[in-house]
Amino acid sequence: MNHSLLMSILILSPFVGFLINGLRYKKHNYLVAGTIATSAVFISFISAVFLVVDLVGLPPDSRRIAVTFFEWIRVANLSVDAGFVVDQISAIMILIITGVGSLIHLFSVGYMHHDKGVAKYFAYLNLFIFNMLLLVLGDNLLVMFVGWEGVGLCSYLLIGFWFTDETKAAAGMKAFVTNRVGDAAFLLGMFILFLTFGTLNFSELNALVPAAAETSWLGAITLGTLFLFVGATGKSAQIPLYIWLPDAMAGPTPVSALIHAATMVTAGVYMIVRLNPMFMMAPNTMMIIAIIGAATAVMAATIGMTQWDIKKVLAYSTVSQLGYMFLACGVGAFGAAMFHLMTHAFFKALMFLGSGSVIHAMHEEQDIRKMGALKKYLPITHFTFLLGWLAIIGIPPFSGFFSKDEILWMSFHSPLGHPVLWAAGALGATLTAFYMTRLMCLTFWGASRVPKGTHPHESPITMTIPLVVLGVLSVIGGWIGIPHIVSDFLGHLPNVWEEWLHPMIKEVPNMGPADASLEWALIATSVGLASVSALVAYHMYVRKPGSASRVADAMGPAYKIVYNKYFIDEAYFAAIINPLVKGSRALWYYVDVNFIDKCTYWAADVAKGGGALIRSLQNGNMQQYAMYIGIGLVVVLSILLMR
Amino acid sequence: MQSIDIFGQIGLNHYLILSALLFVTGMAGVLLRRNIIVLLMSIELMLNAVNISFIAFGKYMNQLDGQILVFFVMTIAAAEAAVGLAIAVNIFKRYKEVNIRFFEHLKG
Amino acid sequence: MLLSAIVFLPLLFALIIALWPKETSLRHLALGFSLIEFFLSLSVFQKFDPSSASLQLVEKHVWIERFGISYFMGIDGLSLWLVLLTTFLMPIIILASWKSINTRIKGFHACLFILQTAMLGTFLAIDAIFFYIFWELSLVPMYFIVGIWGGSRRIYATVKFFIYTMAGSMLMLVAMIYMMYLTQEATGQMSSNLLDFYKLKIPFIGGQFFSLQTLLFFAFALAFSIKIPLFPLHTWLPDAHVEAPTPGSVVLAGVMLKMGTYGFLRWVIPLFPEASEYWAWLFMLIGVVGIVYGALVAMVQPDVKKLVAYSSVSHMGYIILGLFSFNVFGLQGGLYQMLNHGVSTGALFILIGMIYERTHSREISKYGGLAGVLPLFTIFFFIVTLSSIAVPMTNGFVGEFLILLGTFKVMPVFAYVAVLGVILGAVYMLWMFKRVFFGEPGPLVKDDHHPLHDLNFREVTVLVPLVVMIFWMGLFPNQFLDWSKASVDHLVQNRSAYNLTIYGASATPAAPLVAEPPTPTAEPTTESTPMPEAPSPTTDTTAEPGE
Amino acid sequence: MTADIFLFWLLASVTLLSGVGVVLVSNPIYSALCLAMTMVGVSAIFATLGAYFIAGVQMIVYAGAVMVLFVMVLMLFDLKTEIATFSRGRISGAIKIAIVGLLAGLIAGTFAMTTTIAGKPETKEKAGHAAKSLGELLFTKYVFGFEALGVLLLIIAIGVVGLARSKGGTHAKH
Repeated sequence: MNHSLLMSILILSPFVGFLINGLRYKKHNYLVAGTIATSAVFISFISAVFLVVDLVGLPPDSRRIAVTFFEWIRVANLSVDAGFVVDQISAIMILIITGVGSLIHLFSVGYMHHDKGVAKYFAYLNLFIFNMLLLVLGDNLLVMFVGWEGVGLCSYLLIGFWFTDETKAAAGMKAFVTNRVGDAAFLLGMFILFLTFGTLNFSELNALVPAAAETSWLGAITLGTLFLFVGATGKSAQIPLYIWLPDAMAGPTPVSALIHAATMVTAGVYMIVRLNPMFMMAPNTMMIIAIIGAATAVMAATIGMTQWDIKKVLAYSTVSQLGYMFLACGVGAFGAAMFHLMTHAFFKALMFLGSGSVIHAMHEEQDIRKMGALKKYLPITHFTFLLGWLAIIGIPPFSGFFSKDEILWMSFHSPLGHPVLWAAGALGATLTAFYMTRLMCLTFWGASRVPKGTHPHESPITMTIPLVVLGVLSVIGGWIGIPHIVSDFLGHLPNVWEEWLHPMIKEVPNMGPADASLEWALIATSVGLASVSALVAYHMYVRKPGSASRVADAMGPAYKIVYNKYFIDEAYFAAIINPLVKGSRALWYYVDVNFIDKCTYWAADVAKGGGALIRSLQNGNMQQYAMYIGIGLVVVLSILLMR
Repeated sequence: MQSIDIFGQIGLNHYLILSALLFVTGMAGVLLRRNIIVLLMSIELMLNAVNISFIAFGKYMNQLDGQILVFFVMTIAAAEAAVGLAIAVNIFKRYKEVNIRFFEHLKG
Repeated sequence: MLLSAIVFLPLLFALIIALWPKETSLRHLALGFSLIEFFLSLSVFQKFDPSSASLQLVEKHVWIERFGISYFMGIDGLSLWLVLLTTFLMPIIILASWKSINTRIKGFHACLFILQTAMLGTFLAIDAIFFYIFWELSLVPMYFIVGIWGGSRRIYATVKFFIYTMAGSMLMLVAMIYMMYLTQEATGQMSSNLLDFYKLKIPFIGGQFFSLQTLLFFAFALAFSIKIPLFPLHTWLPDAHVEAPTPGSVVLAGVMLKMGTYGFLRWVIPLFPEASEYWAWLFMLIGVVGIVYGALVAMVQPDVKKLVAYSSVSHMGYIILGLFSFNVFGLQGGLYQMLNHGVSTGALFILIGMIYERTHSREISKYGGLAGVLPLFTIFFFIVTLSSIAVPMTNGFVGEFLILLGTFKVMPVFAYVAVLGVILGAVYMLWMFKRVFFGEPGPLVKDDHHPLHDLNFREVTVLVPLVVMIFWMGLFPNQFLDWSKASVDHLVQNRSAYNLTIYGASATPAAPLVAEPPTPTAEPTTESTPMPEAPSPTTDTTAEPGE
Repeated sequence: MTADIFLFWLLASVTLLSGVGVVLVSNPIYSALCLAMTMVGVSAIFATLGAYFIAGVQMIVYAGAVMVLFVMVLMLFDLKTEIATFSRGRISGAIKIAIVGLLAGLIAGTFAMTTTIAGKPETKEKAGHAAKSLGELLFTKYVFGFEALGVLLLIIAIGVVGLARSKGGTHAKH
């Protein structure tokens, strides 16, 4: 098949879907809209599969399908093509995006069937897929940036989808603006890289990277990558720009699954992996990334332990898992980052969709205090959610185990890593096990707290199919990247993942030989900690339901702080937003209206006053005029005589 | 400085200074008086002062042109007096006053 | 003849409209005329050679020989797109004002066409005196448009606008006359010809304000800065915009502000290379301050139109930032941003005018939930908002990106601050968008007695070309940038000794007019070579040049 | 002290004093009388300077016609002594007086300090000769000015008549 045709179909099919649904924005028929949108993404998925198959057919070192449609911007030595490339990294991404995307579209058909703006909803969703594909397929930073902003835009639209609710609209705006902060940094990063290397093309950039690592903090690569990373913290919800993601749960739940769990938020990780040779040469940036990643992983997990909103818990979980991915990037385990990205896409999309199914069943109730014992009402949802739960807390052989273990091992073992980072990661894993179990317990197990009048029911088949598919993927997804040590144990299973990514990933230099016993010990530790923590949670929330609140009371102010998300939002408001708005008002009132404009008035008054002064000389009294003549005469005569 | 004895000999300067003083007197009238008729009279005074200069110069420079100019000045002075007085009459008819204050309509 | 026809045809149209007997068919007539003008201006493309940086389609007739004043028209890459922007916006404006202008339509349309002549003349005149005539002529119709068809405080606004602008251009006139005098000094023949001005070498003493070139530079710069308007001189703009009728705002924001930036590009930078180089930091600083200040003040405006007016201040800051970075990125970006701003801010004003026609209010707090009532309107408004906040794939992004890149190359510090504008731009536009379109329906929106109607066919027709342009310019910027490329490259490479030849004429000047040595032609002329640039003083990014 | 010198001082003082009288006297009638006296004095000075013809004209035109005009108008207005002779304004008055004084001082000082124009006054000519040559000069060299003056006088005559007849004039109906 012609690659450029396939590529066009891949990219444009969702766009066409967007246009069709966008033009029928007034229609309410969810089946038509949903069919159009889902098939658009599915067509995209099929062409993605074709492309990847072709890619696999190529020899490993030249696995790259590049298509350039046209030259986008050409000014002096800046030449940016609307060029797209499928290689090992983007192949994974397009499969995830279109694959998981189709499932979520399918889920949405059932989930959104009662909504009036369903055509609009699907249009936005398709537009998102389109932009996400631009992001991952772009062969240069600028095209990536197009998608980068585009997905932010769609996220804005979808979070504020129910725009009549003020808070939801505000959440959308918060997401966009926070992302925009990152985008601004991304721009700066692009400028630095372009002015240093003279190109924005990924392959050219990666080829131009100097051989020696840059140790200076203010060197071009360090600064450039640091700015790009700030951009990534915006998109991928890391400290300090993670604040938008929990609020983004205001959007419809499938949106949360698609955008805020599986695809968009991983863009930052993707970008770093794309530029991994560049990042490798900036150890300072790598250190920052690792620290931020680990800190986010832990912090978000602690907040996740205290939340009552099912989606908020998942949102903080997402932030935390993204932290793992950044931790992986920071320690040079780019392959592990991508691996976790993929497994996370499966199990987190699954859990979000599961929560959507629950919310759907509970008639838009999201508070887990009003759920419980839903196992019997929602058997399929429960079972798939269970798979997701096992995956995320890292129980072998579920997918999450392999990817998370790889990250933890690398954070310990890699020369860029540090035992502290490993400890933070392990702590995060422990906390994750706790809050996810808590979620399971409060939602599906234990005693029912469902209010009277609510009759939970299992979701329709369009919603359960995606759950099942994702559930299967959550289980087996990790098997393509089984760590060496485990595969050795099991009898030399190939690590497909590593081989696949190998040409694109720059090896961490000075990597010591792996110590098998140490690795086993670490695996045992993390799995053990997770299991213990899960059991504790089970004990607290199912066996002795009252114990949790007692613990919370015992923690006192610490619990308060965590429950209120460390007051970060409030701090941002107090430190930045409110002063900014107030300052702007002051600026407008005191500077603009009462100073600059007044200055012009003063200028006018000076002119007017001068006029009045001269006018008073012209008072109509002829004798006065004659006097002026006389004065003139005297003056002129005096001057003449002085000479 | 030709001589200390300004009383002993009459020269051109004497006439010119006389003319200047007369002119200034007229000017004082123009500047200070209220009555428009007196104003006109003062103007006549100034014109006469100028005439003296003309004649004196004519005399001392031995030319008749000065006298011709005086001739012209007189004619114009007479005409001016006529027009001025006519205007004064008009003003008087309207305001019953000959005060110059009533001419203050040329305000800027 | 083509340029003269383009410039003066609107004047003829104005005359016909003024004499047209029937009011009913007047609008159709005006629309037809403006379309004729637009298509005529499109024919420039046929004759324009984009590979040449010289002045094309030149017309020159001596007018007053003694002072060297001639009727001199010419077009090059710098002015080409601005001319097209002007002719492109005019039919849209006329169609947009179809229902909103109901009194003295005859006078209104005549004013519009006179204004068009003035604006086109400003962009095309190469003679200083003619430039000045057109420059000032543009004030007169605008004065009437704001003063007659404007809002409640229209007289105040229009007088402020007029006097403000006039005050600046007076200094410019003085400077022009002085430059004419300088040509006489240099060559013995007085000339007001811009090409002769370019050949002047005006002495420059750095650090000394009262030196000749600096003074002339500031005289010109002040006039243009007021027109643009740059940061401390901007206060006339919000008033004028708020009081102006929709078409007035569109012309004002869309084209007239560009006259100022064009002036910088055509006059200030090439004429006073040393002074503009020396003072570039000042103008970049003003630009950056304007970006942030305009955005901050726009954020807290209670009136939509005022918000957009302040956002213009912010956007204009970008343009000046780009122009004073003196490299291809900045200049191309600045030029592109002029067009972007014309299209997107023009569209914003048209949209605001449409909603104003329905509710007779522009107060943000009275709106809310408009998206539910007017979906089509919301879609258009959103697209234009995106363009205004420079989301990729819309036109705004290309301009902003190039400008920031150019700035970063020269003075990274300013770029660091200027990207704040990228963030704040999103903040003020989206906050406004949220308050107007989202949330509970506001008092104006849920008024049951006067239900709001979504856009009708005419209004969609008005908006579609603008939206098409937004995406076209965002997706295929090369098609636009290529036309101005040669001129911008030429300007960047020969900035210290700028000269402009007439297309088709022999390469060397006809007569050795100037006493000083001719401009060095040994400069590299190939496009691909990087521009000779002053080493950026503070950049640490150049530590490892990888090129 | 010759008769010439004595005559000059006498005439000068008479002229100047009556001139000052014009300005200072509060009753306009007396002002007019003072003015007449000045005219006569000036006429006499003309005569001492040998301009007999002009002196005669001065007597006729000024002391005769113009003065009659003034007196007639004054009679017409029937003005008595004014309550306030001088215009208001102390500061401006002071300035005016200062100007007058300064100007007088400046002019007089200038003349006093400069040398006179060389050349003695001619011996007295016959009056007839002077008048004759005056006439010749008037009708040859200055004929254009003379004619222009004639036209001016005509215009003024018409203008004055028009002014007097216009509304608000002496005969206007109220």
